[in-house]
Amino acid sequence: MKITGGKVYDPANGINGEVRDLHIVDGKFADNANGATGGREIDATGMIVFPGGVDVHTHVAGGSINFARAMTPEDHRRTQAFIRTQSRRSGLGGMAPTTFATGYLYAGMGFTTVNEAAVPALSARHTHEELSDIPIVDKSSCVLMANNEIMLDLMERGEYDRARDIVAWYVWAAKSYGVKAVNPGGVAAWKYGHDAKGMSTAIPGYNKLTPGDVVTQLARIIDDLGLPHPIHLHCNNLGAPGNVATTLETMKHLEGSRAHIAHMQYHAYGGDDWSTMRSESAQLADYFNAHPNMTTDAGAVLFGDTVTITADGPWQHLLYKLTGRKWGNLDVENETGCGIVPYTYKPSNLVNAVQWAVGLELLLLINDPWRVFLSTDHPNGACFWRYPEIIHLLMSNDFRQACMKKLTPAIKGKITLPEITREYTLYEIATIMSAGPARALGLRQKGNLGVGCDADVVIYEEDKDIERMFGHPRYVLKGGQVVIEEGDIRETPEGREFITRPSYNPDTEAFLKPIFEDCYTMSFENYPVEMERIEHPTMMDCVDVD
Amino acid sequence: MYWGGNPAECHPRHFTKYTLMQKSKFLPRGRKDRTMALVDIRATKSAKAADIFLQVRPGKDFEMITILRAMVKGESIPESQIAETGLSLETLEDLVARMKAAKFGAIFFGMGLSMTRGKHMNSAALLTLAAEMNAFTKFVAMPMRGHGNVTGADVIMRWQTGYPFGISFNRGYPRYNPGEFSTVDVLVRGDCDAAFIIGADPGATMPQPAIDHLAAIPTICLDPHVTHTSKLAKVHITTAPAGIAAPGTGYRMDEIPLPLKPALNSPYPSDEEVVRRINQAIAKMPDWMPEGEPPMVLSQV
Amino acid sequence: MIKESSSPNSGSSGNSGNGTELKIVKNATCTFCGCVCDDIELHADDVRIHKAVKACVLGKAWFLNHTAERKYPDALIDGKEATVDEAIEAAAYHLYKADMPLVYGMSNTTCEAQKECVALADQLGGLLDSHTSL
Amino acid sequence: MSVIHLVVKEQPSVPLEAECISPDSFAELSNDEIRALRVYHGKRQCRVDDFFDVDGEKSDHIQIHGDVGRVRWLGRAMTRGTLQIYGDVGMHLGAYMKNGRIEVHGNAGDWIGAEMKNGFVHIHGDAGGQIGAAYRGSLRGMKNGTIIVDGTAGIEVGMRMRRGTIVVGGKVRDFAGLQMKGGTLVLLGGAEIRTGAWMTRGTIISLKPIQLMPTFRTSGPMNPMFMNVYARQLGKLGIDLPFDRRSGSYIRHCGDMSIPGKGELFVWQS
Repeated sequence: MKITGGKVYDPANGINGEVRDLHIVDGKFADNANGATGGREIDATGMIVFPGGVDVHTHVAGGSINFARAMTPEDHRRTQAFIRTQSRRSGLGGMAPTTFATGYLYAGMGFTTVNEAAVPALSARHTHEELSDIPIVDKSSCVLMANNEIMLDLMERGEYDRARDIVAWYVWAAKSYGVKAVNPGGVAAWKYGHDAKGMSTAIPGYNKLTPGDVVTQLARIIDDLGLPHPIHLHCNNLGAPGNVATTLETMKHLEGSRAHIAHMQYHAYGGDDWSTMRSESAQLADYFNAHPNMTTDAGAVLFGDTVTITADGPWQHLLYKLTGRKWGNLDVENETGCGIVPYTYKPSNLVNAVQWAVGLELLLLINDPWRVFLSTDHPNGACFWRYPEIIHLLMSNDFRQACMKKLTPAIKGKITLPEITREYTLYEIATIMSAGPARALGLRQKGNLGVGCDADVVIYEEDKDIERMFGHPRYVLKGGQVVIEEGDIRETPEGREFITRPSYNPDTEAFLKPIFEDCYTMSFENYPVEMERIEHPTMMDCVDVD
Repeated sequence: MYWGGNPAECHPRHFTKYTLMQKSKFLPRGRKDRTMALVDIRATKSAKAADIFLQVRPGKDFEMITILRAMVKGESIPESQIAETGLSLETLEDLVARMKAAKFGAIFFGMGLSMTRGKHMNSAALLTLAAEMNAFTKFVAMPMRGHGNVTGADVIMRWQTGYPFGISFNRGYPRYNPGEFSTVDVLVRGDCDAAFIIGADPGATMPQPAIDHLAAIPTICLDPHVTHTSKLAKVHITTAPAGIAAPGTGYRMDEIPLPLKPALNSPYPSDEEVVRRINQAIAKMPDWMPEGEPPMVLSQV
Repeated sequence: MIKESSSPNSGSSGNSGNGTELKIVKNATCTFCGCVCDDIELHADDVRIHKAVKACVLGKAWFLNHTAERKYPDALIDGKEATVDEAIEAAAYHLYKADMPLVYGMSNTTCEAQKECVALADQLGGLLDSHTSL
Repeated sequence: MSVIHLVVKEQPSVPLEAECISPDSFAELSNDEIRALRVYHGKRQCRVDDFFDVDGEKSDHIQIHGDVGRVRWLGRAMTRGTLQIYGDVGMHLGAYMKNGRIEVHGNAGDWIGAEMKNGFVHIHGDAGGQIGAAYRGSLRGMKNGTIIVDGTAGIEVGMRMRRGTIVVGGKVRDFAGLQMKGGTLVLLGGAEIRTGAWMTRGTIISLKPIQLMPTFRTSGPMNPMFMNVYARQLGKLGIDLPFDRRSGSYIRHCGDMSIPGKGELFVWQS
């Protein structure tokens, strides 16, 4: 198969808008010299060619998003319906799309790989069931560890090596790819209605272990284990005015380790309360720019209705009290928890206006597009299918300025966005939506149009209407198969799942079993997800981290 | 708190395995560190396990929960009104005080609540009470699901269709309206003109008009036994019992999936195999949806 | 279909006393009630389960009352014995022909079968409902 | 004024969804085009004339003759014209309607005028439940308009309604005015239990004694001024609402205290 004449944007190989032909053999890019002949030829003359999009942080499968689906029937009724055809199951889009629709919607805007960012090990089996029902895209997942009481107890006692083995065991038991940390210590404390906000204050229920200790040790564990993706960290104190101090302190705890800071937008606020809340993205971006050990994703907010879901239980209870709307809470034994609250972001609301600006500011003030990625923390900041709106905001200062006119007048002096004139180039967009997140995830075969990589390609018709262009690609290829063509879903192949197997001391199970039987309600033997439950598993090797 | 359920007889290991007896890191003395309240219309066997038993008058659950919601917020309710529920002001004040003093409260509610007059609103009331309790302390609530894998059906329908039950695909995509698309209503009104019944025996449990309609239309029944439904069905297929002679997955009431490990080899095929083969047989027939004319989406206006 | 677990701490064989090998399944899962306890130890021969260690009174009855005997006909059409193939063809025909078919139940079955049921309702353009809605 | 007549010629064997039978869609169509409009018989896509004889064209006045008790979504989201039905009618009649008039000389199903924004619906017979209500999960029921039912009605009448008026002549079942946020619900024939449960605002008037939720506070007899206004408005619709203190008075109850809400429930005592 051949794609000819397109203007290619392939940041992983430094190709910036050159006209090139792409050859595909057996689902991978091939060298022309290898005799890649035959098959279909797509004439992409005058069109723009990107590597397929990679979402580093999204919530598309698992107990929490499935709870959100149940909580929002009113949204399902007004949203896009995918009508069944002989080759395609029916589904519903919206704030919490059904699994089938999730695949259609991601592929429909050119995304071919997604990372489900928060999986409680106890419901990993459930999450994989859902992931296998998301067609087209390839998937990876991060298991939640920062509030696992077995691990916290070991850290409290200073048993680092044992804690490392436990983390490795959980990653493999959950058939996960990476490790997510959410509000370290805070979610455990929430089981008793408390939180953990200070990085150097002991976690409620512990004598000396602090959230800072958890962050430092967990990041180190993940590097020691050589997981392809570094610690995926949701910092403490999410969403609160003045939380930039916590975020900066957290980042200091990460020095010397690799780290991915999730949805930084929610962690970049100044002020003392909701009325004085302001953007501190400039301060945060300065620190971040100077510390190349970290990557981040924006967690950008767009105005409109959504449903927020996060393992950060205490934050969700606060949000429920603020909105007075629906609230769902899930506790997952001794591992983690989760809250679900439908929410509407409004430009007339000062807090929401600050959040909207901060997401964009971070994307514009962090100078290396290889370290900041496109995300809305779907569905928290906005639904993933609204990414084209963010791309538009990044590529057009005029559009941003026009949007800012709709913000509440109270926003004056609280954000930096009005002074920023930077506009993203197509090359930079290809970096933040594909090449960068693929690299951060350690998925070398993704976000890269080089020979041997997965032939995931999105082809756009050049269009002055940026949202239309990115929202309606002309072709999307997944593994060399045309899945979207002129707005139609052509094929719905099953995706793969990336997993990794860090090594751990062989006596770990013997050590863990009695503790497990003490604090879990299920059998130890039934807990690990069997390999057969994973759809098309693709094992990724661990790496050496200096 | 257990409400409208009788775990001692219907979920015998619920106390020992999940709620009362387990010793844990934060409650090392097990049962001694816990308080159990039971609300029901009569003193079942479960009442023996409870520290407090509150006998609510039949059909007054919704009123009692609503009173509790008010009392939790400090509203005073006249004693005469409370007496209507069969309980005294003193009893409810004690209950509210204990709920607020708890470190972690959990409410489990059964069909005595969710299937009596008020139905889904009774469940909604209790869930709201639990949510509102979080202004004071940690509180959660969970339905005590009855037979087998009903939770699995709920969870799967949610991720594949967006809705937990009561779904119509008549327009080629999922729509939801309990009361309109829920089975008892559909059968009593005589709305459907064929039925496929699996893992249930409505012929034994549903109201007579519903059973009469099932007998009047072609009904297909899959079950490990020849059931009441099988007897009125056009087609019955015997299948291997799930978890005993058929492998797979089952969901616990807290939505945790567990592997099913059969001990026997059945002479009959599994449900999974039979339904898949029916699906394959139907897939060979011409599609019911006219090509090029997808149904109109009936969305919210 | 049934595999003895190869892990050293689960699965062993005993003797039932009547000469047949007893199979032991550890950490088996009981789906009788919503508790879905997964710590049951089942002792079974080819036909029936003899012991369900740790199961409650309801669980024991559940496990011990099912057998691998051929107690019922494979299938019935209009009350007359039929083969599974014939019954599947008849089922497909009646469901396909209906204007508003209903798929209902799904309590006492596996998730794998439940997924097929959702696919069936989707393919039929019918109604789909579980015990929950009662 | 030309009128389009639809006469039932074939009873549907399963529910028929016919949202196209609405003044808005008929207004500009020829007779042939109306006959060809799509209706859904269960999952089958059929034509209007598979079930109805159609007489007339290009009008926003429709009369339906015959039993349409199995026909759903008639007059859905209509903004103009009239829909008169001589016979029983099925669920979702006038749901989401924005304007116009619907009159039913017979009984009606559930969800009549659900989430309607404005307009007028009159059922001369009995009606089902969830009249003027919010659909599942939705926070808002009817926003404005008037629904009158001469006979009885089912459960959750006016659930989460925001504004507008619902009048029911006969007795209503449980949960009338559930989670009501505004508007007026007039119960001429009283109600079963849990009337006004969880209401935050709005007014419920009952002319018959009703069983109150324990979380309502009674503040004694009164004949508020606005009752005269209501009585005059409803009088124009042929409904007799008493307000003269010589013939009796209203007992005012407030609630629901469990929210705590500021709804008002007036019960007439002669």
